[in-house]
Amino acid sequence: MPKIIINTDRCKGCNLCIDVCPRHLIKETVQLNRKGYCIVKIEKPEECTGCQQCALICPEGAIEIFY
Amino acid sequence: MPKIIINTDRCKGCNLCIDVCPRHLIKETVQLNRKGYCIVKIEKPEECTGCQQCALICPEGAIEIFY
Amino acid sequence: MNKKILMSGNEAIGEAAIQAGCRFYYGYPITPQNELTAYMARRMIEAGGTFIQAESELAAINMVFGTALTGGRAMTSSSSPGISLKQEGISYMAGAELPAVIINIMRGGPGLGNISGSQADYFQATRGGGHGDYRTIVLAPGTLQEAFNLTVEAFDLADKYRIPVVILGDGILAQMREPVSIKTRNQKPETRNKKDWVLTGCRGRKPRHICSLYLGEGNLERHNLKLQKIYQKISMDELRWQEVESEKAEYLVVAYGTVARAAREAVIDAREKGKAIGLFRPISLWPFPEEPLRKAARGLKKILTLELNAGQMLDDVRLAVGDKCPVEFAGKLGGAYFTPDEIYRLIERL
Amino acid sequence: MNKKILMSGNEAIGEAAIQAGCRFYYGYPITPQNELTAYMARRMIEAGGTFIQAESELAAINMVFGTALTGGRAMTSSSSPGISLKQEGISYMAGAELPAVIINIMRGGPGLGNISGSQADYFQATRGGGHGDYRTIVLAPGTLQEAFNLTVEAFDLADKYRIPVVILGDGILAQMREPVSIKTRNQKPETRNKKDWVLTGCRGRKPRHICSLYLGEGNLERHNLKLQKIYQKISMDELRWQEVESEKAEYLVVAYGTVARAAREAVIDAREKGKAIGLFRPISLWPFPEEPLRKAARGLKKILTLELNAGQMLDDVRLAVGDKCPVEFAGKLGGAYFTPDEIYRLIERL
Amino acid sequence: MANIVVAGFGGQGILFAGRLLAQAAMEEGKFTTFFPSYGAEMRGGTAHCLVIISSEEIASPIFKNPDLAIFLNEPSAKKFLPLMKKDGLAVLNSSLIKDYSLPEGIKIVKVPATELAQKLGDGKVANLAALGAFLMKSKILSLEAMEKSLKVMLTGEKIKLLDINLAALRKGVESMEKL
Amino acid sequence: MANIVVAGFGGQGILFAGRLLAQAAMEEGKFTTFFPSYGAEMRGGTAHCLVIISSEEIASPIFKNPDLAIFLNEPSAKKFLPLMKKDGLAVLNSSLIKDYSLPEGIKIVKVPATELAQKLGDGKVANLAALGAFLMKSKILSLEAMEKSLKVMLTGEKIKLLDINLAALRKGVESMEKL
Amino acid sequence: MKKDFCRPESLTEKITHYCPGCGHGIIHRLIAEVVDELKIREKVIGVAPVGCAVLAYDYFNFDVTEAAHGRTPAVATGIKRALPDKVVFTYQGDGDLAAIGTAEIVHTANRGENLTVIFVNNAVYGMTGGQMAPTTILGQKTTTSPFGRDKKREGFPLKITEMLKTLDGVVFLSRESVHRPANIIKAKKALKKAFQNQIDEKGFSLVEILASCPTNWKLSPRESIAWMEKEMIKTFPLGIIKEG
Amino acid sequence: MKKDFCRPESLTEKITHYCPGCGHGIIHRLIAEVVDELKIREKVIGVAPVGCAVLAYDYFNFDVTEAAHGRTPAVATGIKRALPDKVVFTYQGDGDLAAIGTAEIVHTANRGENLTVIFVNNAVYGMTGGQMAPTTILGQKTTTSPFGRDKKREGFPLKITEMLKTLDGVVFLSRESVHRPANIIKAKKALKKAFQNQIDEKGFSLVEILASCPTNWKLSPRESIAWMEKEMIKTFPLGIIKEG
Ligand SMILES: Cc1ncc(C[n+]2csc(CCOP(=O)(O)OP(=O)(O)O)c2C)c(N)n1
Ligand SMILES: Cc1ncc(C[n+]2csc(CCOP(=O)(O)OP(=O)(O)O)c2C)c(N)n1
Ligand code: SF4
Ligand code: SF4
Ligand code: SF4
Ligand code: SF4
Ligand code: SF4
Ligand code: SF4
Ligand SMILES: [Mg+2]
Ligand SMILES: [Mg+2]
Repeated sequence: MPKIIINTDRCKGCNLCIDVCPRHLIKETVQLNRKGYCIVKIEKPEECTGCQQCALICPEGAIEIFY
Repeated sequence: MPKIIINTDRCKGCNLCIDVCPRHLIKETVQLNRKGYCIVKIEKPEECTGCQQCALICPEGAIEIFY
Repeated sequence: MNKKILMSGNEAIGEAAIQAGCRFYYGYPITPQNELTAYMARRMIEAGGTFIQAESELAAINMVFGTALTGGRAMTSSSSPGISLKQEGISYMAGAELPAVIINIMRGGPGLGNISGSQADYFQATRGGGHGDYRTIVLAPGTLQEAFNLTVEAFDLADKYRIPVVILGDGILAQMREPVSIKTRNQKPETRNKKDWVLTGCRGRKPRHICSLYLGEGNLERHNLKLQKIYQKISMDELRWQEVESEKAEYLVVAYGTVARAAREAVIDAREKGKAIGLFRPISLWPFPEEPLRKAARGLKKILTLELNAGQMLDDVRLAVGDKCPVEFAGKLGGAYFTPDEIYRLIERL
Repeated sequence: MNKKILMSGNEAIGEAAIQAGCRFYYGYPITPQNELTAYMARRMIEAGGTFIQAESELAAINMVFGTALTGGRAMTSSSSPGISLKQEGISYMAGAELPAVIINIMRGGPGLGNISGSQADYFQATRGGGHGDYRTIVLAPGTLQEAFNLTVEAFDLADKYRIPVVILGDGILAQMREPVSIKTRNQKPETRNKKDWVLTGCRGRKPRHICSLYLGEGNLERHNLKLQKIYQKISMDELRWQEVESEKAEYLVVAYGTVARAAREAVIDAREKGKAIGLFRPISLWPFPEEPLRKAARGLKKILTLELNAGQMLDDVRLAVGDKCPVEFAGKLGGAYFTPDEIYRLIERL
Repeated sequence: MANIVVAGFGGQGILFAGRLLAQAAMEEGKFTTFFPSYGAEMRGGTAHCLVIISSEEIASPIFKNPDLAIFLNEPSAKKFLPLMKKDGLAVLNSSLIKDYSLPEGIKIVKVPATELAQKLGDGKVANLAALGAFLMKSKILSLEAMEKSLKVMLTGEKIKLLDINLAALRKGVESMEKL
Repeated sequence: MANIVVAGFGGQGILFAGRLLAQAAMEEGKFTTFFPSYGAEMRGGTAHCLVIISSEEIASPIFKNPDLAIFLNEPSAKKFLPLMKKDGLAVLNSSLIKDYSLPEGIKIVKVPATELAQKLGDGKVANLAALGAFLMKSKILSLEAMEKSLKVMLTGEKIKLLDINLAALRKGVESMEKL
Repeated sequence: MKKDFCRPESLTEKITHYCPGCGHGIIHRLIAEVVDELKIREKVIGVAPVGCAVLAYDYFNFDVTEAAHGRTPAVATGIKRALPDKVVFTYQGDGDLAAIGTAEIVHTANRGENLTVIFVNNAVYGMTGGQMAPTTILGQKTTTSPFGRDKKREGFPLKITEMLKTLDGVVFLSRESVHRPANIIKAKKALKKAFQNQIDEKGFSLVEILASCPTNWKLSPRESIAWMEKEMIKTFPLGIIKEG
Repeated sequence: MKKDFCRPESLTEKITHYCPGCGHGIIHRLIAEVVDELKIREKVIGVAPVGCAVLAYDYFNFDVTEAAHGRTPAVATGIKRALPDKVVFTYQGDGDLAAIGTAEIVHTANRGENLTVIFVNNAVYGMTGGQMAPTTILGQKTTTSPFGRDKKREGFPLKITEMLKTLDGVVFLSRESVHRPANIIKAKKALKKAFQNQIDEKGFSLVEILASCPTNWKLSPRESIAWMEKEMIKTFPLGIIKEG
């Protein structure tokens, strides 16, 4: 099962990953990181197919996926 | 009959007019003008058809033709 | 209208140009003067003028060249690196005796540097960063009101002497806001009719030309002598400076622009505490108020020159006072600035 | 090989660069330095180097920037208007501490001016025509042999201090011919291996970068302080000047470059005729030999500064001698020049 | 004379709040200057601005030691608190500022500005909420001048933002009244 | 020390003649400088160059008053003759120079340089013919040095021009011997 | 099993200064991936522009220099001529490449310099706060086209890549976009080709990449993506422009 | 009866400084004829370049200014924006227009400035003594391409008029030549069109004219004509390049 990690220090809350996930697994939060951005989180990581759409679009290189 | 005038002060002896005259009326000379150029002259002006080829190509605007 | 408006320096300069009848602005974005360009982008169109964001600073200054030779009042603005690129154009304008106003909002250098305020282009502005023997009038406002007033005046001076005029500000002046009272002036944008040298097509007169090329023996020499005469006249007639508490002073701070603001506070504080100190603030950097400073320096114990650079106006101060009085220098480099407190401490040590 | 060859100044400078191991030339044509560009076009290819006629002076100086940052010895040359266009690039090189040699064969200005010799870019060269607090070493040869020697040296100085070095000549120096002895030097073109700051790909080391941007509070200030320290060291160690008949002189002529040649003859003539006069010839214009001139000025009755401009080095002379001795000035503007006779007459009048 | 710093994240309306202070000072006939942090530093970093309000002509718009402060985020509180003058007053956005160390002699006022704003439907007006609190505690300018200034500054397309800004300002004021 | 001016139309090989003089002076171990008129002035106008030959180091390569001169056309004779020093010597291309006024104390040598050159088949070597006459009359440099210099300067592609240049030089020399 | 998707070695750990949703970040990562995959990290030299990407040297884990605004290709030329066996690329914004640097890009392309150019078209001057770029599209409002770009007043959007197509020295031109994952994959292919061309000494290659600037477009990152798809791509159609 | 062929009123009496056989002289006369025929002598303003034509203001009998090298279109823009009812043209060499002034010509064209540009392509830098121009053809020897222009070393001849064709702001582009009387007549027609377009407020028009520089080609005027016909026109084919 692919393992997806979102680096919350890097995330800037652009939400682009949310829109591209075919499974709608990534969600907004109201949690601010150290830089003051609302980070996203992955819900139900076990449903992730590892399709990489989110990682491809993340401008911050905040998403890594391991298989 | 067209009247052709070559302004010898302006002529720089480039000889371009010589080559374009369909009647071969214009000739080189060894005469230098004030600027030190070998000027050309028109031989047999009476044979000139006024075709303007010479005037068109003269870079100095040294040739004028009156009809 | 004479209402006070809370404006930034960039806006105050832009509005001043409009009030002076300037209807042609050509510029290229660069921090910290972007708000001036943006102001003109909107205001020029509203005022029926021309705004072009040029492809580069080079193009901008040469568009100014083109408009100036028709008699139109034209302006460009930039900051240090962009002003370096304009040097050839400015030299051409000086050579062709074309009036225009050029704004340099200085930032930290050399190279890309940073975007803080700086005064490190003093040499470039006052001694012709471009090639050849030429000068431009250089005016350095200390407040936004003065930025407004001097910009309006700059257009008049430019036309009067047919010379480019530089307004030398810095990032602090441009970015800060304070209340400015806008004097509306019914300046007609069309001043060209009064100019008998402009190119407008040769209807009813002989063809004219504008150039800075002078071939033929002695022609360029004569042209330069003529320019030097104009420069001499300007050096006599257009000195601008301000003195604060300079009477009976034993010490004098010399500073211009935003540094002079901070220095003023420190000087007044020190005076109150009994130190016999004054402030001399050059407003025209070229012509430099050499004679007035020489006078002010008479009998002084010491002069302290303060600049946001490594010591540039310092040359002019030393040239003015010679050996008559020792000249100390303190500078802030690379976009750092003086607070009144720091200056106060420097004064204490004198 | 040490044969004398009848060379023009342009050729002597070009050959000197080759001998100094310079293998990269980037330039753009402009009179009166075209023969230098042409010389390099042929000679560089013969020497296995790179010659590019750039699309502009801006491109040329920035190609120099690119090669310099790899450690290659690079040169560009131009004349006044073209040098104005390079000011931004020079400021960037100063900021990024990149070594290179820049030739300015000055001509009459301002603007397009003419193509005669001139010294009207002294201010620009010595006080940073570009923006920011920076200096370049500026060397002014008086003879073609010196032009050759100083150009070779310029490359060494540039590398030693990581600084752009300007050779400041004029149309006369560039166009005249006289015998020059070419000292061949087995300088390897590849000096980059010795440089521990160059970009060559990060194999076996950490990535490096070269820039002039310094964001973050205090960074640019620190960088400037570092630059100022280097400038101070250069000001101590790299002064170059020549004195002729300056001992026991009552009068001193100060002149550089080709003017100093003419002045030398006039001074020697006047000496022979009993006038106690000497010549002080600055060779490094920046750093200006301030202290040596101050010493030479001790006890003088008068100094006469001669320049092919309206009085630019004059500032440095006055700054050096202060009120210790009166300083007169005579200048030729717009491409005019002094003959020894004229100078002799000026000397007589002192 | 009061040296005021307003600081927070870029995007929190820091410069707007500062300009508003200066505008209101001008409306009240006082001398004032405003100086923003500007340019590249803004992106992704913190923003701050310096406002001076005085009854005399103002020399330098730049100062190192604030008398008064509004901090909308933690990094800025950490950066500027140590620089504040003795007896200074700082308004803290308690929604975001949890961890800071308070130098001696500085008075702190906490206001949950972001929460107040979010309750109004837009977290972006936290600046006005904090400003309201600041006005109440510092008494440096009148609420009327501030409201008038808001109306001067929010014209044209921005007029649609007026109501929520006014509301947030009042929320800030009220939060102090409650205390 | 001799100040020499060579002047004529652009295209008459003025600068070449001047460089040749300087080259020959160097070959003879003398100090020498050469200074051309250059650039835009050249087109359509007159060209000239200044050569100094001396046994001492030379200060300025530029002078106003020539001791010696070679004039290949009329305008240049008119321009420079009045500037010549007393007891100066000027070689005139009598093929082209008809009308000039001679200042007192200047010695004139006429040589039909263009005609001599045209007889050799190329009017362009009038410069060398004049130079030959100049050498004979001024005695400032040896014919050998001049011939050697021609060989130094006409190499590579230009070697094909060597013979006609040498021939013209000798024609100029001979023209003076005949007098 | 799929290859892990990790941060490429050619990126440093530093968090960028880019705004949320900014296209520069994606393009940086693609370059780093390509450099890794071509195994050229130790011989690549990047030239960063003046523009939002000026700090690229902080983010790339290889040698990077910075060029004066618009002179990026001239600096790259100076590097490549001195070090022909290294891999040199420029990274340029639309202001840098298509405005002040027009002469430099045209002549560098025309000389056929063996370089790789990455041209980030975000239709605006990002770093200086949202002025009109040569690539600003008609009707687009910026701080210096406050009434919307009007062809009469501000002229047409400049399709400089199409313009460069006419030059004989140019080997490869492509316009890509990073607004969708599928485009991102394509963009990476084009970048790889542009680097490979240089390694193969084929000559001048340029990849234009459409990227978002939410901050200066005054749109959210999401709206920016939509605007690119709906508006920007109409003016700047995607695909290979020259190959051969 | 035919109309007399006289010196146009728009030329002064001054004898030019051009070398024998130089193409500039012919082009000057054509411009003057067109200005006369369109009756715009009293409202035309010319912008002369730095180049052999720098003294054009001595030869044209109307208002002329001079621009810094390459900035000619920027100066013209400044004039035309200030005086939209005057007729403004630039006269530019290949160094001026196609090298140092590349950015200016591209952006002036792209803005669609209502100007007329006369672009004299003589494949060389005339004024400075015969250096390589962007338009120098392959194999051609100049002082800065002494071994003949080599596409590897010096790059390709730049066909900038073809390049400008891609810009939306451009209304009319044509390449003409003045090496034969028939071409001269055609060139004049193109010039007239380019001026008429401006009068009709159509926008940016440019006429490139191939011209000889015997001095720097090291050919006689006659040989120059032959070289143009045999070599130059091959690289720079004649005819209308854009119209509409
Ligand atoms: C000579 C000069 N002019 C102007 C500037 C200011 N400046 C910095 S970046 C920039 C443009 C940035 O736009 P772009 O190239 O599109 O890059 P982006 O930030 O959009 O990625 C400008 C005009 C400068 N630094 N130097
Ligand atoms: C900034 C600057 N760079 C260089 C020059 C020198 N220069 C004068 S004219 C010219 C080029 C002339 O060539 P071109 O434009 O083709 O005109 P032509 O003489 O061939 O008609 C150059 C490089 C200059 N005057 N200014
Ligand atoms: S794309 Fe990256 S930065 Fe944007 S919200 Fe997702 S994880 Fe955060
Ligand atoms: S890898 Fe695919 S499925 Fe998994 S979170 Fe990312 S986009 Fe969604
Ligand atoms: S008009 Fe025609 S026929 Fe007469 S001379 Fe000229 S070319 Fe010859
Ligand atoms: S074309 Fe003109 S300049 Fe040339 S030879 Fe004939 S008349 Fe003389
Ligand atoms: S301003 Fe635009 S280009 Fe610059 S970092 Fe922000 S989003 Fe990116
Ligand atoms: S050098 Fe060439 S372009 Fe210049 S005038 Fe002579 S022939 Fe004409
Ligand atoms: Mg951009
Ligand atoms: Mg040309």
